[in-house]
Amino acid sequence: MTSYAKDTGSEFPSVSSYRDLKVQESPGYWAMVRKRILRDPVTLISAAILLVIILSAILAPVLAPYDPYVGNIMTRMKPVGFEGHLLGTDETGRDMLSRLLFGGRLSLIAGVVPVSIALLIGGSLGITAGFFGGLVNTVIMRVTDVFYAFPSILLAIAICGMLGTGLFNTLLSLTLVFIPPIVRISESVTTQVRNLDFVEAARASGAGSFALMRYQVLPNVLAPILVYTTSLVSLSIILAAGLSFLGLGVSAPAAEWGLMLNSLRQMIYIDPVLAALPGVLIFATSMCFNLISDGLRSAMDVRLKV
Amino acid sequence: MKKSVTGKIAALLIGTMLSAGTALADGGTLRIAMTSSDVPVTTGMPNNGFEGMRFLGYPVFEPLVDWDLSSADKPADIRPGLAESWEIDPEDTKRWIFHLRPDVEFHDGSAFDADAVVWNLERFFDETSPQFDQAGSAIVRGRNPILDSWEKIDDMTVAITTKYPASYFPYIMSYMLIASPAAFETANSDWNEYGKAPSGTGPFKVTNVTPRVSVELSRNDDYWNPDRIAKLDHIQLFPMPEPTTRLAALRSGQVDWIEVPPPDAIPGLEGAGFNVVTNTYPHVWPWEFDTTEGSPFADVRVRQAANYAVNREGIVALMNGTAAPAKGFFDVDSPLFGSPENDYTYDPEKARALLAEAGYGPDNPVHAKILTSTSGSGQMLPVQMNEYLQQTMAESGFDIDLEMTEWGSLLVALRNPPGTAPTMDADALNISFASSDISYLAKYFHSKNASPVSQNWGAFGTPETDALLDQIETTFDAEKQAELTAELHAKIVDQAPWLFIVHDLNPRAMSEHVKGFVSAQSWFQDLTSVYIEE
Amino acid sequence: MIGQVPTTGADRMQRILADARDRGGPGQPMLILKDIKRHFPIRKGVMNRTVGHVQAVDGVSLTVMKGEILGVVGESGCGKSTLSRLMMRLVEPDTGEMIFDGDLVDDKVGLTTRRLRRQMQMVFQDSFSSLNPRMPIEETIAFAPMMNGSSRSDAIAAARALLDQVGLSAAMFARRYPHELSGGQRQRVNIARALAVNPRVVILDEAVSALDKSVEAQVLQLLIRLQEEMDLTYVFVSHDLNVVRYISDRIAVMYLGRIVETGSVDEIWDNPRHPYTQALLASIPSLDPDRRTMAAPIYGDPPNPINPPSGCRFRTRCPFAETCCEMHDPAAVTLPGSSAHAVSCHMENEASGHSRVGTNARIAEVTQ
Amino acid sequence: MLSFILRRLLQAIPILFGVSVMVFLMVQMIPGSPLDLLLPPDASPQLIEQMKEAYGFDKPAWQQYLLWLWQLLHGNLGYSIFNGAPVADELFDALGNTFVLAIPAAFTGFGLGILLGVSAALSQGGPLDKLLSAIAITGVSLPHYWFAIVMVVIFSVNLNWLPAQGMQFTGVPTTLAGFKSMILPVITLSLIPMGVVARVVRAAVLEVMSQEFVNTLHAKGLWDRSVLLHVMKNAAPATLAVMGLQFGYLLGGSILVETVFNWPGSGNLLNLAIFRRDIPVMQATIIVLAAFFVLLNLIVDIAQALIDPRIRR
Repeated sequence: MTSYAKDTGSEFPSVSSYRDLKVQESPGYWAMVRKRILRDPVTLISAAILLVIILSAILAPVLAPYDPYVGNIMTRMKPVGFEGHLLGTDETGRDMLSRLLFGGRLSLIAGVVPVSIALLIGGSLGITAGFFGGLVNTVIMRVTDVFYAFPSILLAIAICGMLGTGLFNTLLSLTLVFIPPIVRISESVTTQVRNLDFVEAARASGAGSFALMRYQVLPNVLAPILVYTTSLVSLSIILAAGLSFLGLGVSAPAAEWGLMLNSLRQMIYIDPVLAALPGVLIFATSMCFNLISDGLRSAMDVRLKV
Repeated sequence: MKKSVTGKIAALLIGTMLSAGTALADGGTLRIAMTSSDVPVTTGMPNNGFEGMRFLGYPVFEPLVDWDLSSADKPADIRPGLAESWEIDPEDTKRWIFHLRPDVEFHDGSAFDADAVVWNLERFFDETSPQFDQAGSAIVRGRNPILDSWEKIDDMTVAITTKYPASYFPYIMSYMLIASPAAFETANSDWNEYGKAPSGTGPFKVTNVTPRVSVELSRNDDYWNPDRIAKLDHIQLFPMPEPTTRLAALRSGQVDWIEVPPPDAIPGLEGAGFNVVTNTYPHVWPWEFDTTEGSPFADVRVRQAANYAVNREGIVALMNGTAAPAKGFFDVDSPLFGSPENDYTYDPEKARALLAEAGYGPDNPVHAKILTSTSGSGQMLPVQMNEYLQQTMAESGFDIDLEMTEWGSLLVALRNPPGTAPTMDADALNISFASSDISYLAKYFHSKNASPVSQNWGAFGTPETDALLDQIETTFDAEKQAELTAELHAKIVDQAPWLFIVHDLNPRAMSEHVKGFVSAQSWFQDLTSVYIEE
Repeated sequence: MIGQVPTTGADRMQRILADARDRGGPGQPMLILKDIKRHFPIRKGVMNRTVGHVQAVDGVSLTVMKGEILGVVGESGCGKSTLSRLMMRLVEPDTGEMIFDGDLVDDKVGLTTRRLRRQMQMVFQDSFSSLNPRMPIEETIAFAPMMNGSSRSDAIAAARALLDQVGLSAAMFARRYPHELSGGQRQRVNIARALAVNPRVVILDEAVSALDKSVEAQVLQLLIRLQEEMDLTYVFVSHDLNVVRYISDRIAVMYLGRIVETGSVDEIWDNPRHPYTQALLASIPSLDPDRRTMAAPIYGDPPNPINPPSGCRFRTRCPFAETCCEMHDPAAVTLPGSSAHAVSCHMENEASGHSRVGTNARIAEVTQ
Repeated sequence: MLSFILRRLLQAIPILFGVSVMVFLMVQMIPGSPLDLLLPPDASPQLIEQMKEAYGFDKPAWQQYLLWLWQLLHGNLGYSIFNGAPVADELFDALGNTFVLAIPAAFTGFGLGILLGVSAALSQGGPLDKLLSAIAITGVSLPHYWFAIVMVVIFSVNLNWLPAQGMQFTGVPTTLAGFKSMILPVITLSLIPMGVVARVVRAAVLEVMSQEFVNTLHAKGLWDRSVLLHVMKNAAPATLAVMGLQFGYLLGGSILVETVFNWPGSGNLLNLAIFRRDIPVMQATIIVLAAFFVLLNLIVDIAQALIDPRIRR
């Protein structure tokens, strides 16, 4: 660019002298968010618990004392604390600890994968609809309305029921379930942001649609969309487990918390503690995601002053 | 006014007398939790397999040839039902003559006679008749593939001809129940309407049907056989596919009787004062292999390997002793078991060796998909048991996929040949079967009964076994028949058209108030002797 | 066409014309709007039919001379903001044309919107919503140059220089986020952002309206200094007559989507001819006892822009309204003896048939 | 207002149309001929043809769709392939049974949710707020079908207070036993709406309370009914919207609870139909539930517009 100061003869130094200017760093938005989260014990504890769950799922092959798919019929249904089986054994004599560790993998996948894919698809669609408005918006939003006309569990069950059981179909049906709400949220957030003056200003500066989206709109819509999505992960875990519980989700002998809950249901009168374990883990994981979502939401709320 | 007062007094008096009268005959109400996921249809041809027959078949409707369910000590056999007697036409071994029981009335008051029998035969076997019933027909024809034609000889005599001679035909006739034609008129010739107020000849009549919720049966005081007039006033039947739900319902006093309690809960139930009744009955819980081209089980070595790969003792342990190992269609102790070359012990090494011979190995396991139901008549605990099988068979080189469906859908799959849509690409069906008589051997193992004709789903058949079966069908001498049957059975064990797994011991749990129940060695039970004692 | 006089000194004009981007030469106005219209449809009812239009801008013709500051003044809702956005092409006009330094602004045959915006920039009213909350301010300022091909390091260095120029220490403020700044500081950033592409024209849409009085004065001074230093042309849109008078060379008065009077600051101030202009001036709380009025000069709210009055838009509130005002739209008349003062009022047009033609009627006389 | 209602009604039509297309397409994905369930194993070709004709399966898909839609518009939901019963009979019975649970569950969940939400907001930041918010978040994080089983163990089997399963009445409960059989399913079903509504109400009330004039009134000691009323009125649209959605989820999501409690509702029917591949029942159940959901959203929109005229666009 040309220098603004040169013709004016003003007291300002030349532009080039600004190249190496020492600039005072500002903590910035994310630093503020980080600071707020660090002051929020509930979110920190939830994150820590979740981290433990995620790590143990990832490290399941290392941590698990037994093969989660091989049991010994002679030591079936042993209670928590039974010798050699810290958390007991299930109805076919498989080690509960190992199955719970491995089960976390499928349950977390069932929670995170559909929501992530739905975020990718639904977020793009919603942001596109909100950003361009007009006919594009109408087409995307009306189609979304149709999907949105199904209560989420009903849609998941219907799709799984028709496609058949299995992990892939579970993930597919849950993805389809989460696209419409994400499209809606993304669209409404984007429409709001798009009508703010700074986007107009950026447009007035000659930026193309892509640059506007990339630099002006996206950074401002991603955070609220992400926060909303985090709470969906919790719902996804519960729904996936619910599908398995109905016999429509992943199929036996997969180690998955919902499926384990279903097959251990029979043991609830015999060993309630054992039967409750997968339920407790589903609950804990989903609770953590919800609490983290809440924590992020209030930490990202600009109206609150630091 | 006056009249009304006297009327009231009269009503009161009569009421007192009536209640006194009923108090004498008060057998109470028996509430039963079934394993089916729906109320079996009440049109006289119940679906939901033999559980449907057990509760909404024989108690309400009767066959020409009935079952004797009065003893717990010996396998139940057939006895005269709506036919007083039957014999083979001396000139034609395919023609059976049934002499009908006189003075029998349907619940609606209409008379039972040869026309009623013909009308019912048309219901199932004549697609052009107005009373043709697709759903019922599908079930009856599956169980009775050999009926060819019929003729009314006189009002009380009917002749039925089979497609080929079959010594066991009376057994097959026990699965066709007789419903009232008159009631069909009342129901505007609509089987669906009929099911709301059906009419049979049995010791109970259907008095209330709430779809998917319950059926209420009430005692038929006018039952033709005074010895079998029911003691119970009412029976309420509830579908409860979830074992846990059944257990909770029994333990919380919502029902008096549950079918198939979870085996692990049995000690607890007994400890809490419930009676758990078990008895042997002609039951086998197998995988029925698809033996046609393209299935891994087309190869006899794979089928045998599978039989060696199963830890039957493990399943018995899993079932907490409510099952017995099965090494063939019949129990090993049965005289009909014969002497097969293969003794299917748990022998993974032998299984692996057989698989290696058939071209499989550790890096190339046998991939197979098993279709089963989550619950159902005689299915025991299909999910857990199959999961266990899947687990143990993996050691011997089987990579098993499980597909769970609903009991009704599994029955439909059984009626359709492998590879068709209802079978969901399964390589084997896990469905339990009756093994009560030799009629089943032909149904399950003769190539002429390959699905969709009858229940030989996997289209098994060898010239040798077919020939033996043909011979048995035309052998009317009992001793000779038994000899041939044992010979056939040994061959079937060696050919392994099924994965023989266990025989069920048929656990059912009931509250201590349930009295008079005799656990027959049969799929069916007599409820007329049962009563509730508070 | 409303007559023009140059308001810019010869030295400045020399510098302005020395800009390599100048095409039209000294006689060519920087910006000409010809009969620009923009109506927004109103949808209503079961079928979402269009039942009417908000006639936001309804036939505006305006000339902006090189190097001048044109003030556009009017009540809120009169279409000022739409006019600013129309000039920036953030809103497309329904009809009418715009000529920038001799070039027709048209994406197909003339100056493209993109190229127009390299020479013309805008400062928005709301200092907060016009800054990206997730961007450090130097990046907001550097955004436009980067979009127009500057390297990142050049653009950032230039942005920092600009920050110093608009009175914010770059060393302190460059990496700050909008929520860490005060309203006045944010508006300085907005100005810097507008200047970052080195524009020739800046449209200031209520740029100081939201600021406290003391801050407003500082920003106005900054704007004046920048205009002089950088040889800019301003279109200064505001509802605040005092501010407009303070900063402008010329003033255009807008009422209900139309321009009713234009002229130099002095002419408008000393000799307002349109009754509306007079009313506006009379409403200013003045420190000058001579100009103090007691009564409210005009009554009522402006009419609904969806269904504006026929003929003269102001007639419903004008004490001099007559039949001809209802029948005909008044045309702009250039006052004799003053080439730059034009009024759209029947009272200035001898052919109109208005009874007060030539009487120089004063609204204050009627209302007092 | 009337034109707003009419416009929203008209907007619902294309959505319902889209829903019907989607349901039909989903069902088309099921492999195989549904008639296999109904025909005798050795059915003659004539019979097969006859049945195909009766169910319309001999026609191309688009014709089948139009036929189905036409019948649907005439209130004919077809016949179950599995047992030949008219779908409408079974479905409306089942829906009635679901409503009998969903309505009290909605009242319980919404009532408790509003109570929790308002109380939490009024004691914002305090220990009561923390406790109530924890209860609310537990409501949305619990796998409710699992919680149902736990309750059965406690209240039915161990304490023997409430029945473990089943619907002990037809239509509406008139006996004590009938009421008792509703308690556990209703509690289970009301968990999620309770949690969701509590969270939304808390946020909405806090939002309104942060407005300046409420603070002013509050500061003046005018913390009386009119302020509360104002807060309620302003928090109502958001609350209503979420309640509408939640009621829809109660209808659709009852499937899990109905399975646990063996309750003969629409979820149970759908579950059975899915496992039986009973296409007419599946189609009808899904589309009727979706139609209810659309209708519900419509009612919520209208109610919102009644409360807050700004929403009318």
